[in-house]
Amino acid sequence: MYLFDAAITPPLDLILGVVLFWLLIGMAGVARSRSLRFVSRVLFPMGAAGSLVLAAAALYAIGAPTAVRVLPLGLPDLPFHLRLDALSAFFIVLVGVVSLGVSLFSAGYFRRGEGATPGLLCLQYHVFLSSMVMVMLADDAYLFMVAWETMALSSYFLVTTSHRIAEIRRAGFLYLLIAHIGAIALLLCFGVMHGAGGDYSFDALRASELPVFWASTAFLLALFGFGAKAGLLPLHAWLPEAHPAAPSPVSALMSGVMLKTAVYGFLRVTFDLLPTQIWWWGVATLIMGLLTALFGVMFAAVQSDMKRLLAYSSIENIGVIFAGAGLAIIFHAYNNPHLAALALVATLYHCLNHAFFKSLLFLGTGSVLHATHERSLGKLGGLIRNMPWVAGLSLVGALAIAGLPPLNGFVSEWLLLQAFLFSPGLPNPYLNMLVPLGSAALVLAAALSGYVMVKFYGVIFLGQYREEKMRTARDAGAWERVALAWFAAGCIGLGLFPMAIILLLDHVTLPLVNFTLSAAISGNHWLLFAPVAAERASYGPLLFLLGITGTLLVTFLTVRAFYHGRIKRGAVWDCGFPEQTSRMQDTAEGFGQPITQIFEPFFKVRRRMPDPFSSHPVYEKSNEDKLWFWLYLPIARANERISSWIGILQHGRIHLYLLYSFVTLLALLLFVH
Amino acid sequence: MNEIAIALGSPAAGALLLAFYGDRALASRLNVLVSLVTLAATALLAARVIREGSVLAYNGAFYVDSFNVFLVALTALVAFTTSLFSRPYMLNEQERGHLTARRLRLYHCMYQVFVFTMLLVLLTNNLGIMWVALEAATLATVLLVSLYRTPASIEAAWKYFILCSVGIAQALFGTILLYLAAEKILGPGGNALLWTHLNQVKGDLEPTVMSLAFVFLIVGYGTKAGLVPLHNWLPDAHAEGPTPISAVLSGLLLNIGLYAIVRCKVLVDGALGTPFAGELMMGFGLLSVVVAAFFLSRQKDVKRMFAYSSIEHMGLTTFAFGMGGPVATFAALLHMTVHSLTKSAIFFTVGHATQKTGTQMMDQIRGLIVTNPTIGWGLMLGTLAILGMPPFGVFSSEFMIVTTAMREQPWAAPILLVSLAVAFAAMFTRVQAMVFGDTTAKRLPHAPALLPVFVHLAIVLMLGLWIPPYLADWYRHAAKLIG
Amino acid sequence: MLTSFASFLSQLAQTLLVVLVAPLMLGWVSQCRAWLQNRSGPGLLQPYRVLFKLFDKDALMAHNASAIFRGAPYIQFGCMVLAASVVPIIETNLLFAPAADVIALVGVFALARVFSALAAMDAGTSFGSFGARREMLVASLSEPALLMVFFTPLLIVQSSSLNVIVDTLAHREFALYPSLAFAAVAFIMVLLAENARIPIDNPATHLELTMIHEALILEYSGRHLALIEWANAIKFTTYCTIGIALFMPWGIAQAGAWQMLPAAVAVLIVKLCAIGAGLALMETVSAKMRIFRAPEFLGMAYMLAALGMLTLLLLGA
Amino acid sequence: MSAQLINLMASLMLLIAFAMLAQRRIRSLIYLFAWQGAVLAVNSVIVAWYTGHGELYLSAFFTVLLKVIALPLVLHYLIRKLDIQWDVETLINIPTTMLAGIVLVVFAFNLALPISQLAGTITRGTLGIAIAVVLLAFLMMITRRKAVPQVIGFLAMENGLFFAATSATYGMPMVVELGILLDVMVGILILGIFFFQVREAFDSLDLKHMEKLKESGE
Repeated sequence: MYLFDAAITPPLDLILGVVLFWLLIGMAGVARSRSLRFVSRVLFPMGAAGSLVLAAAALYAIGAPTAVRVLPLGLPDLPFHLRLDALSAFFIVLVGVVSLGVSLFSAGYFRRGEGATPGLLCLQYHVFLSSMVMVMLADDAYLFMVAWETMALSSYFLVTTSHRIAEIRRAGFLYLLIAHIGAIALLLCFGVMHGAGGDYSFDALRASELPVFWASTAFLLALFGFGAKAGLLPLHAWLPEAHPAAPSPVSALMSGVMLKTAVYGFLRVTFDLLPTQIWWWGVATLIMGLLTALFGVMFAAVQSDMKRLLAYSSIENIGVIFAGAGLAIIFHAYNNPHLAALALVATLYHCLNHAFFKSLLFLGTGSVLHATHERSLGKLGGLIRNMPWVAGLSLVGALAIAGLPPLNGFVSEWLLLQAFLFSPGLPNPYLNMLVPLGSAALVLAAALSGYVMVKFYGVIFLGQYREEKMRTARDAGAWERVALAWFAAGCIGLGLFPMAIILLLDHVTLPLVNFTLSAAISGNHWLLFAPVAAERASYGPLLFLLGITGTLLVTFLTVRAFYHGRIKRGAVWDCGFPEQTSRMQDTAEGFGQPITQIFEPFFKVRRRMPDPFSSHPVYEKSNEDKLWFWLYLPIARANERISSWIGILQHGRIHLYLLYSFVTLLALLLFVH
Repeated sequence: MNEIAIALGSPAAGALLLAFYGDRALASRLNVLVSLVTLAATALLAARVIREGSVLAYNGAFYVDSFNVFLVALTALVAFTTSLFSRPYMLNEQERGHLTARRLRLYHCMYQVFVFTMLLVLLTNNLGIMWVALEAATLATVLLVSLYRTPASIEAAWKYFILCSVGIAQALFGTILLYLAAEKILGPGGNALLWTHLNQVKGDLEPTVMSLAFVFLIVGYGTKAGLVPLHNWLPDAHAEGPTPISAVLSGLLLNIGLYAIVRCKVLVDGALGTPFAGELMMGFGLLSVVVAAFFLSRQKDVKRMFAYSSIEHMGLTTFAFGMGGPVATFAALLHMTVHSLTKSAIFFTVGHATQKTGTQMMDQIRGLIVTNPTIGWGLMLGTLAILGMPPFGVFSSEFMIVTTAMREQPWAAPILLVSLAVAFAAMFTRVQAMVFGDTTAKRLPHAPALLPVFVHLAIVLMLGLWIPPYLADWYRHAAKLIG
Repeated sequence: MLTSFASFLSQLAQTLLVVLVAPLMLGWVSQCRAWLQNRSGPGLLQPYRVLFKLFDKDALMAHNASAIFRGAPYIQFGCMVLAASVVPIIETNLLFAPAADVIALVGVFALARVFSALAAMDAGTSFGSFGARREMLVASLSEPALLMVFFTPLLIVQSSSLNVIVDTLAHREFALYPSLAFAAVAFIMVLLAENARIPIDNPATHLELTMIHEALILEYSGRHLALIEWANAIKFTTYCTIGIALFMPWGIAQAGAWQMLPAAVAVLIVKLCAIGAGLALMETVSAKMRIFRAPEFLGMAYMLAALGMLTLLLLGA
Repeated sequence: MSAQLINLMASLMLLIAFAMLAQRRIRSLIYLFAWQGAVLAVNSVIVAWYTGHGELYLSAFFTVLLKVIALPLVLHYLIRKLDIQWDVETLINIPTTMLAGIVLVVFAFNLALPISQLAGTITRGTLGIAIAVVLLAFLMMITRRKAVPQVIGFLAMENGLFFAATSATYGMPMVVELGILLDVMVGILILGIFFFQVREAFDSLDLKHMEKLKESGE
């Protein structure tokens, strides 16, 4: 009944339509569960078409007025409230553009005999997509939680597709456990924010007047809850386990989109639902973000599994995003809307960027995985010759993620650094000093991510084949190429035309921090990009590209014109070292070694030295997460201990049981008496 | 009031019939048929109550209001689906030599007696009869728990018998005290124990006696509802009895115990005018949730584990009833419903899984999803549902309970949630290991009946996303009644 | 139109100047070093001779070298030219200046470096890949330090554009900035590290186990090597000009101040000579470090830069 | 006069309850139980006679039938059949148990005080004793190691409850009372079957064999 009463709101209806469409596709998949052809050639492309519609509708909705709707579902006193405003529309665009590529990729990716039946995968996949959209649309705590946990659940099943492998089961369990603990924190958070009379629609939460203590509690719970989903320290443990375990398109979606739902939720709670912002919230978020970023990139540098490496890199990027959000909170709390808008734009921009390049790289690893059946970096190598498409497009992603101009990763990092640098002028002297220092941590993380990406790309695609089977690797199929190309194009486009995105993001920042960046920029600079003021900082990606390519062309043509083009091919020289084998190339572990050496205190390093007299010397080394030993295991042990104490209660003797009843009775009687 | 007569008469008649013919080939079908008749009668009864409001029948001996009618319907439904499930299950058991024909007859007969007593507890208006029926329900199931005659099952049955009887003896004392208080106002005789009469005069009942009575009642009926520290019989009985019995014990009997407490609480609240009864229930509820959660992480036997999970959920429901107020009571009623449906569905899948693998030890059950995807998925989804994962209905009630607790008892909410997290970790790791991985299961002679599982889960899923308006009204009305 | 044409001219002139003079700068430093070490030295023009010789040779490539290997030298060269074109050396009216501020400048260097590392890995040799690893390691530590160095002047003038920084610092009344002194020392340390100079790396060594930069370009020959060498020369010179722009910008002409140009060129030459000589002196008196001392060295640079920034915030100078 | 008689009966109940608590031999325990039933029945008759509550006669009749005759006979039959007539139970320290029992009696009296003030019956003074009997029976169940004495403890508790009902309200409504009796009867029947099952499974009725299902240890 509600459905028809409400005014027609085209984008919202269209988005709901796509969600429904996705669910139907999922059902259709279950109906013809065993037909891989039908599922991958018909259903996934249809899903991709849905994504396209979704992205278009949401893109339109960013600029459109906020639309609301109440569905006759949910609890009797709390039906499903939906709301499509600029913030949610932006994140739905993100879902749309990423799922478009991932669905296309999936159309060519799934093979027979890999875990679950295709139809089931199709259902889980589309439920996953739908639930993410519903998270963004939710305008009451109940729908939010339902969508949130459905998202966790569907992705859990996707992660455990190959459930026969013990590590994957373990990863899935850890993932769902931490997701659930996070969800519990969110439930508490909403509980703390409760509106008058137990109304948990977001409108009521917005209207409730919270004392500072409770507001801070709600904020911390939100940081914990959303941090658990995003992989913020110290709740990151699931991420490097779950991402490698999942099929690559799923890893791409999880990393590219699902982590962003946590960012969305965090922004929604802190900037929209909570009435005020307090400066130390920002500081806490900033510090957590920076620590996470550094932690993530350090661990990424020492990984030897390509998907694990990318997972740690996702942790790093999430850290960067949260650092930006923290900065935005600080500025907003100190009533500096311009810088708050800048930091917020940087945060959102980075979300979008990360969605693109991380999806690209995860899909690239998927192609590599299918071509070689190998995830370990120590066995790959030289694939650029067999898989030029994948290699070429992945290069774009690797450069983008390393934060190199003129690609998109650089733009958001640049914006964020601007926000960091112009922070002095805050009324808090400590912050004035600490925030610029924080920028150094950010830069360190960015620089190390360059290191990580050189390792990632170099070891997989460059050099000589480390194993013979690499020779027979074949390039990705057409569907996969199209998907990869879409993401690569996104990385380039987002890098070259930042102003277009900024203009979009203005709609998002205006309601949240009451400021739009474009208002600060006079005129329309399509070539130049100066978010604060042209004389303070500017960056012209197109000019930049022009400069480099221009010089490159001129040099190339000049060299061509004036000198001979003779090239000889020969064996590698390598200082004339005679016994070259491909095994002598630097390995992934080798790349990790200096990082472990420098940042040794952060790792729990285990080494097994070879015996000097051994004829087959073995050297083993593993880098483990100290937090696992300091935080997770103690909690598990405490749990075990408590339950063994409690276990004593149930001693098996009926006399004792009778005694319990007796004592309970007497105690209560005494109490009443 | 023919519906009531049929609802009570059909299991009674069924019990008599099955007492003689319970070992015939058709007995299991007869069992299903009788349960279906009962279900139909209760459905009609429910329809009538929806139409006409509370019903007082047979001279006030039976009373059906919006509180118990949904429990009656639920009981009949779960009893019916369990009878469906138990058909192939018991046949498999017989085939594998775990049961003789004589014991099967005992099983069928006692099953119907059990259903009869439970319905009697719910339908009767007389608190004394309620006690008698509840004790009878215990007696009916004792022999079912020891059906396999293994030492463990006999031990479990013995504990069940002694603890529940002793417990319920306290409830009798409570009832005597209640009668003492009532008799002052209503005069001696049968009327003084009629709930409807008591409810009208509850404000005049002597508070001291009522508070003492409630202590005895909660200790007594709490034993049946499985509240910590009175719960010790529960895991043993669930683990060692046949699985259909575990399903009805968890799904129905615990609810009935709680129902009795809540009925009495209404009177005590009216007499005392203080939240004493509620506080007591919150205390028991919270303790149950916490202790059960930690017990969960020590489990090796699958049925035992789900038995502890039942304790946890009963604790949660008790806590919600204790908090009172329209939302919490609504949530508690909803929780009773979804817990019954989900837990019995879980026991159905567990039953088949244990039959397939020939063990109840969880570390020997693996890869259910591989050989029998429906059982695997049923168990997986059921477990996720019972752990409070949306979009299943258990989450909606937990959402309401926790958010209400946040407002009214903020100290308790974190404790509840931590316990829920502990329970999640404990149960999910075990269930995942059973469902996933390489398989250890074998084929069975009789194909399992999985329709009940998916019917239950579908209802639970629906309740998570959409509560039908008449059901919501029903709950609301009941919540108002309970206060 | 006229102004943009003028800035185009100015841009072209300055870029060409740096590109052409860069090898000379290298020659000057090695000449100074030779003098300091009591050697006669190969002469100022030796780098040009080397470039000329390399361009004339055949390029020899490994069988498995891919397009990245072939393209990397051009990309490096292009990046360095771009970097050179955003640093004002004699006049602040630069066409490309708004395209990249200091942060983007760091990005340009990083881009070039990543490609050189990838190219080194492309050949698939043991030395190449460990060279790549070391290069990236040093870079990932020096990059934050470099940015911290930039932050101090950036905070002083409240702008991250080099043009604006130079304009402001060079053309306002003289003030002592102790914070800039810290930053300058840090900058020199970064410069040494980034340009493969002693004490981080030894440009003259071919001792396999200690080399960083040489290991990267081990497989290159012919015109590719020439381009790389040239790009490195430009990089070195650009670093020197950045140092000049940040810490001794006196004499750089303002936009459109044509009459100041001759003086600006003269000042530039003097400054470059001084820097070259200074560097040669430093390199002569210090010894190369073990590779794992490099983090300490760069950490020191980072600390100094951070101190500079804190001093600025504390003292306002 | 009758009040004194009732008090006498109540004291006898309490005395027997203590005796049961201290008794080691199963046979004697059954005798004591029968005596307790008899006292209960006499008490009912006295109350019925004095107050004119007709149905209490019925109740007394059933009590005699069930608790004085039927149940002891069944129990005797059982222990003969199971060959545990001469079983001697090792109790945990009788004096301690007695001491705990006395504390319970004091507690019960105090508990009963406000209630008995409320009750309008002439028997109200004995309510405390009724509660004490219930609690003592409970204590007995806790301290017994063998199955049969535990069951006798349970039956004694039932007696206490009946006594309480009689003393507080001149008995429950008839239909309830009958229901309770039915339950007790069925319960004993089931127990009878049960003893054989236990015996078959464990070769003994010692409860120490039934401590396998537990959470602690391992």
